[in-house]
Amino acid sequence: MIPLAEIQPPVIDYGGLAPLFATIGGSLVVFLVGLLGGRFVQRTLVPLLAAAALLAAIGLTVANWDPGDTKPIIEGALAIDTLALFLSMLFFVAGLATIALSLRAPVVRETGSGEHLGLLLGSISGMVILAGAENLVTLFVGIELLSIPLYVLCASELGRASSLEAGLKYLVVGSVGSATLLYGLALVYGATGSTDFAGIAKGIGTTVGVGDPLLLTGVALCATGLAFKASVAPFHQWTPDVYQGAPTPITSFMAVATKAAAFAIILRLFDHALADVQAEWAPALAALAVLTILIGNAGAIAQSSLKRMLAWSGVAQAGYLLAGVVVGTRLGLQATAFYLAVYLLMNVAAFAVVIARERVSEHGDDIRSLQDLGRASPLLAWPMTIAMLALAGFPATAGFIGKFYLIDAAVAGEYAWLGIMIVVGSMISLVYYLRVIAVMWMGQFAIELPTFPPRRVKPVSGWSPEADARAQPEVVAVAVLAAAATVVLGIVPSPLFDLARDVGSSLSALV
Amino acid sequence: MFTIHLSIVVFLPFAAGLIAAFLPARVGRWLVVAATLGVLGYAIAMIADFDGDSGGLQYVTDDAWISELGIRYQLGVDGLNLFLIALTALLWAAATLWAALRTEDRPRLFMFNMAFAETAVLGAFCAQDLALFVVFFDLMLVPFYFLIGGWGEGDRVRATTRFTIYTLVGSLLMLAGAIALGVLAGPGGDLSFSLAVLAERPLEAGTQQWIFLLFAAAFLVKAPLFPLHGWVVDTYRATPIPVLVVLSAALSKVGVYGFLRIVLPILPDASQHFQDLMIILAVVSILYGSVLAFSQDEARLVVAYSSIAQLGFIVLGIFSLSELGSQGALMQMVNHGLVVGALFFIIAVLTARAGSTSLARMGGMALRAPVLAALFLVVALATLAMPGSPNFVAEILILFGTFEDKLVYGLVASAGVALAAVYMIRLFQRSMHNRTEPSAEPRELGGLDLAVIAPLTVVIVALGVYPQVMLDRTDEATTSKVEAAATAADGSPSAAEAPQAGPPGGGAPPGVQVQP
Amino acid sequence: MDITWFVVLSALIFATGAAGVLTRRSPLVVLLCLELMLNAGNLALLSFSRMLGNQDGQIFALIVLVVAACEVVIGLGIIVAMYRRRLPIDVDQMNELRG
Amino acid sequence: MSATGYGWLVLAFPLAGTLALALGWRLWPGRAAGWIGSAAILGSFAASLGMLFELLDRAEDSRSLVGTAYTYADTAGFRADMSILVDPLSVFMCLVVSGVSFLIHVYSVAYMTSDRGYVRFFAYLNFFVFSMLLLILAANFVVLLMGWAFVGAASYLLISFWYRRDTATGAGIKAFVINVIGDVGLVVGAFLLFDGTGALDYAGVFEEAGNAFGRNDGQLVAACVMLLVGAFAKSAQVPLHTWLPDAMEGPTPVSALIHAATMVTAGVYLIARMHPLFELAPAAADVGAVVGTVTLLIAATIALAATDLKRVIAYSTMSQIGYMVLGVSVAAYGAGLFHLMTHAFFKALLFMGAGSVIAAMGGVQSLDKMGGFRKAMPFTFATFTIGALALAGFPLMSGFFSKDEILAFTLNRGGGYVVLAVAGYLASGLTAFYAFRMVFRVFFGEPVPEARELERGHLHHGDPANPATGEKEDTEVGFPGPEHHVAEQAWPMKAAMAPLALLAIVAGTLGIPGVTDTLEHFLEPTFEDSRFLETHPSESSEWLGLALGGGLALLGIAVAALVYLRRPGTALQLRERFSTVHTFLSNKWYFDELFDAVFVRPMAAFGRFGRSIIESVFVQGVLVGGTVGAVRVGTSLARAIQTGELRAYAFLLVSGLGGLVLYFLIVSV
Repeated sequence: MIPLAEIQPPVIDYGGLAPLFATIGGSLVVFLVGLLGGRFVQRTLVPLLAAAALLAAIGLTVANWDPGDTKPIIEGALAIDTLALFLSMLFFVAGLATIALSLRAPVVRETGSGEHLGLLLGSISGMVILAGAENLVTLFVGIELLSIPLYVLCASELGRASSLEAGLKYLVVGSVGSATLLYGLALVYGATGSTDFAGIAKGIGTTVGVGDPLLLTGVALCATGLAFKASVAPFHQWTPDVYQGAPTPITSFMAVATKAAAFAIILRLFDHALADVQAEWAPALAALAVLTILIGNAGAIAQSSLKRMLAWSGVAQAGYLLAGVVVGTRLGLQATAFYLAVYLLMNVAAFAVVIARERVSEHGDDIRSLQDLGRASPLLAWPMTIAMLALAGFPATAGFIGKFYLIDAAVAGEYAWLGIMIVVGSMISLVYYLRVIAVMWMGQFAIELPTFPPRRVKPVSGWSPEADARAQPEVVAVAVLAAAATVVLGIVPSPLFDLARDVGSSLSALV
Repeated sequence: MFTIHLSIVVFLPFAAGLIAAFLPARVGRWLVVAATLGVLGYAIAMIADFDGDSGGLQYVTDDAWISELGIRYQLGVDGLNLFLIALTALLWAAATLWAALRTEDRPRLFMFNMAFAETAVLGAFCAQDLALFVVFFDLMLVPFYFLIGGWGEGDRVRATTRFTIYTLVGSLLMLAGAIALGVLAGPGGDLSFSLAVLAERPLEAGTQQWIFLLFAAAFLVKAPLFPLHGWVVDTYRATPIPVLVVLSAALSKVGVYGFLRIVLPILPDASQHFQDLMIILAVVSILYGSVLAFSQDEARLVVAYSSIAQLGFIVLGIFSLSELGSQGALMQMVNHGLVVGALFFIIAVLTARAGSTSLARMGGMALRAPVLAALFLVVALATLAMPGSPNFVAEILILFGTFEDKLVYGLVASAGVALAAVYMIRLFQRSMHNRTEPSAEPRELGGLDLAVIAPLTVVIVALGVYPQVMLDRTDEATTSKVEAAATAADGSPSAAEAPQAGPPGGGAPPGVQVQP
Repeated sequence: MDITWFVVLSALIFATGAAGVLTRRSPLVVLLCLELMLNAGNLALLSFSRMLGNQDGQIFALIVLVVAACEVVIGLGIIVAMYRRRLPIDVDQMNELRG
Repeated sequence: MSATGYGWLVLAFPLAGTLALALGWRLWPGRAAGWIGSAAILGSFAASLGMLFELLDRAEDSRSLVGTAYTYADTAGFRADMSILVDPLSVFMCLVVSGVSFLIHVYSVAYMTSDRGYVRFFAYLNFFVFSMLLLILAANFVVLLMGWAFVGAASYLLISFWYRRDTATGAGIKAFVINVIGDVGLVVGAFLLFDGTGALDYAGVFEEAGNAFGRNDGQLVAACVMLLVGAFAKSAQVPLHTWLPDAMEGPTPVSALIHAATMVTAGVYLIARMHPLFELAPAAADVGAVVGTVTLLIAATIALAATDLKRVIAYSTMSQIGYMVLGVSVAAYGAGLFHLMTHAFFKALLFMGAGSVIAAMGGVQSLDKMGGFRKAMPFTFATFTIGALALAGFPLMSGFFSKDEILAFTLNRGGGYVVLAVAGYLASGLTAFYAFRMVFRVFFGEPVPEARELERGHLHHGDPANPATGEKEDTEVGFPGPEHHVAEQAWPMKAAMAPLALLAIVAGTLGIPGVTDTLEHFLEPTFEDSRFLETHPSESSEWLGLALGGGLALLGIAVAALVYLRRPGTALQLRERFSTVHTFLSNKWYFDELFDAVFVRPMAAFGRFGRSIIESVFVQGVLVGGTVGAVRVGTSLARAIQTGELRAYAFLLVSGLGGLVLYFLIVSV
């Protein structure tokens, strides 16, 4: 037994934690202010406060940016290194975009701005913790803190059955995933005797053999739990349903931020804590990557709901990202980080356009809502076009560079065939990405959706007559900005590369 | 000394297209035409100024683009791409002019896409960095996707989707191949995609082979060669004429150009290894394309299948792995571009008069349109490689190159020459001769159409009279490209020695050489 | 200290929970089973903590308890909302979203 | 001016004529275009004379000159200049070609008046002459091929000149394609030579051939045979001859110029030009000799049965070219070329006469419908008969000397060549027969209504129809326009026919055995390296041959007179008696059917097969459909498991988990 007197208060680096405080604090403030009624508070003040919190967090993150230096705060439970900061930045940007996209969303009228944005900020806090987690406990806390608000947000459009269904599905399947993860963490802890990533890494090979069944079973369970969060097949099935059912701004947030957070912790856990058993887990993850790429792309082809299509495409993209993890190299880490950033931009642009359209179109989020958009509203059509081209990996968009980087990492990490799988996946994906473009620009034509007969899609978030494209400038702005960034980074990617290189320095164990 | 010339050439159309997109359509379309003419002027000046005795690159631009990935913004001109650039410039000038006179539906977007496409194609021709080449190679599909899908005829969306997916499948495979090439060739993470550097970093024969297949997939689809031509029929039917002109004339050349520029020098052992396979594909394409061209009723498809045959000849020349063959192939690329461009314009004119693309509905046009008939005749004779046409010089070089080592294949291929006579003369006869169809309305060529078609014809005739103007300038470059593959022994990693051999005449290796 | 049987027990509980999730149609029972799964994890954590002689596992288990409570609350909340909207409280009938 | 300078001028005149006519096609009124075209050819003829005199001024051993304008193509060891070779052979050919062409141009000035394609006609015709002269003057294979293909194209254009007749355009295509096959043969032959000698110019090839190839070397023989393929295609030798009879769809002056006097003799010229190679590869030369003989026999037999006036002359052309090919193949160069010249004269003359008759018939060409034109068309009758006499080898006419010299040479070679010579003599009897069959059937017998109408001074204008199918046409479609012209009424036609008639009689004087050898002597510098230069048949044997030939000619004429004049019903009886033979002959030995079955139909069938099976089943089906199908199956699977049911999701999750755990446990062992 350890005598009580010997317990030292943990060393806490408040400077490093500042971004987290900003979001948690912001979350609380927003909750409280949101209790006040009034149009001004709901429509202006609360969003402004939330945005301010995120902006502050961004500022603090930038201030903390110090490549090569890993600040172990709270006794090493959290690492504020470049990986964590970089991904936090992505969460904050995604959060800002979501705030803009939620401004006129029906869900806000239903739940109130305070709850909506408060939960959003809470989820972001969880992501920040997750991205920096260097300990099994913080890992779990982070994951739950990010998930639980999202369960609520998904179900928050109480007036719509599919939203509730999505929420409950997400909750149940998510909890199974969490429980699995927890059990895996317990096994890893039991095998290595440590909850610390550093301790686990040290324990492997010393206290426990590389081929220890307990350890590897734990790894398998952890992989399952995290793969679930990252929507890796065969744990992807919640994704299309939840994405479709959730309010669209939340879908967009989940698509980009949750995925980034999940990959953050996958990178940390596998490429840091479990780096020594890479030879064991890499083939399994590679197989999952292939499966994910194939299933994701196959599923996306026959979708007429844009949100569902993007969900499936998100599954496929998770497969690409996994390739960066599999190789277990610094290059892989950099490529993954790079692609996550790019992925955020592409998806935000796409979702922004979907949101703008579903609010005014009788077709809701069905692909037909985009018909002839090129003529009617080029300001929306161009961002969507760019987003689709980028997702498909066309050059002069950041999507191309991102894929290039990933394939580069795969080939250099002696997984050349995985690089080719990425390419094969991209080929299949052309079918559905190009269809979207065709619908927007090529006038009337019959949309062939090969399998299931098209299902009548109800307008997801209701649509108000006053909300046409011109009446929602913030949505258009988000779309245009994200698309522009996609193109600019496709031509001048160096800034993002610099960041990615800094991120690469965070996990020192990698070569 | 680095120059900015090529950057101007490449990006001038795009810039003009972008500006034109924000100008009134009336002004904008002529701005784009002016830009394409400007590029043409530049290209002609380059031909005049070109130093034919040097095998090296001229007008080089070389900057780091994405240094993290070792991608350089490297442009250059040598004998290999000089005339292809000129061809591109000429055809785009003709096609945009043609389009400027006609397009009524969303003209600004159309012109923007045309300009964008020219930039991409020129970029692919100029690129001296593999990754940059891939970028432009993929990029060029975007404007074509819009052009075919937005302004096409018939089942245009299906056609454009098929076209884009087909070609992108190829180019994505090439992307993987290119990255693998850069990564595997680079010692210790020293990533470089510069063609000159890659040529000096030979890979093992086994690695070369699978990378070769990836590249071949891209280039053969683009060409297209049998049996990868599944996109051709739909696309050629649906594509609007000015787009079809540049599509079949310039775009299809990028692929075969890639063989000469990239595959032969960088993957010499694999080129040697797959020589027979490629030659067989080429020969089959020649025969198959010819026979199908012969049995088509639709004018566009006759030319489509004839293109397959012609591209078969080009690939045959390249994979004869002889200097003569490659030289002929290069020349044939330009010639085919010229004739096929002119042919499609003529077919457009014919279609307008017959009210149908079916040959059965044309006929007797020569009666009221002698000028059209004369131009068509010249073009048709050039297409079937009549001696005295530039195509003849090219085909005789290709055949001579093939005969040297692969006499039997060469003999089979020469049957294609005779078949070409059958389908081209048939096309000419069915449209211009015989009784006039009651539904057709024969009418002479308009002055503006003449202004588009006649210059192409003049260039064809001029090249036929004096082909040496091209051969002079392309000789050195082609020779140096074929050399490594020609000397590589099958299956052995002799590529290690090949680059050291150097071109004949004691020139430097085919690296970046800057002309003052 | 031999903790093998504790771990085996936790594994059994985990499996029971999983089986419950797979077989039961009432969302309430499903939530209960989820609790079982989480608590199986807790049991494992505690056992290992005991075996290893450090407190990390116990702290972890405490935090898990909180988290589990939160999840159930959310779950119940959603079920209530569904009940209010007179939606069927049966996971098998929640399949509007599919394909 | 130097000889090569004149040589360039020879080419420049018709080229300028072509351009002037083609570019100024709207400007030329009335017959101006015809006269411009004729003037251009006259200029060419004058320049040819210039060449001749320049050459005669030079010593005999320096009469071979090469003039180079510029480098045409030079890359990687392949070098071809734009150059011309002026030597006695090319000068001789230029003179014949430009001379005869000029006369035919003059004839056409009148004959084609009122055709709506008048200017076009002369542009084509000038282009043809340019091409033919280019072919003759070429100093290397590339320029040769150019001329070779250009004449083919010109021939195509002129055959399909009345392009609204589908029979004409079909014939054009046939001619063109067979010509291209010949071109390909030439290309392959040129490569085989290039491969051995490293040169493409004649001088280089001939110089190196001796070193590069042994006698009867396989590659050389192959090369020569490929050259022969080119020659046969152009000169309508069996089996590449089927285009020539069909080519009669062209206007009659075209038949006279291209398909009798000039282009079809290009093959003969080629063999003569390549004689150093053929002497090195006697096996190939023998192929030429045999094919020539076979052709002359086959063509002569078909001519017996043909009823279309122009086709009879066409088959006779084939047959006569067979003699020439035989001649130059057995190294009787002087004799072969001599016959080439005389044939050009009398055959052009025959066609002109035939044109005149056809005009009188209002476009009808069938012998069955003609008769009795003797009185109506005295001039035509006279000239046509002179032509027929020369063709038949009537003693002392030009054809008499030239044809028999070939046969005497062949006989002199001894051995198997005797068989060839015998066949030649046999055919010369047939020649005389069919030549006079024409004369008798056209000009003798009961005058047909058209002849009677003409006798009354009025030219018959029937309903215009396609002579091949009888299909009705309007006046603008085919036979020269609404007006028709016969020699009796149009002085340019007379002016063209009279000199030719004269030449057909007297041209033989250039090579009377033992008396004159002007032509042979002139050509000697070209053939001085020939091994056979000194091996002349003895004078006595030549005279014996002449006697035999003359006798056979007389016999043939006599039989024809017997059959068609004395007992007009005999022909019909013979036809019924030997109906199998007649059917066989009138179906032209079934060559067309053979080609149809061997090439055309299989290709068309393959085209249909390709379009319907390969394209739709393999390219679109297996390759595209297969991929699409696989993706579709994948899609269906991915969506099928996406049931929307929570428990199914959980199940998959747990199964996936199980799989992963299993994998890791396996790894851990």
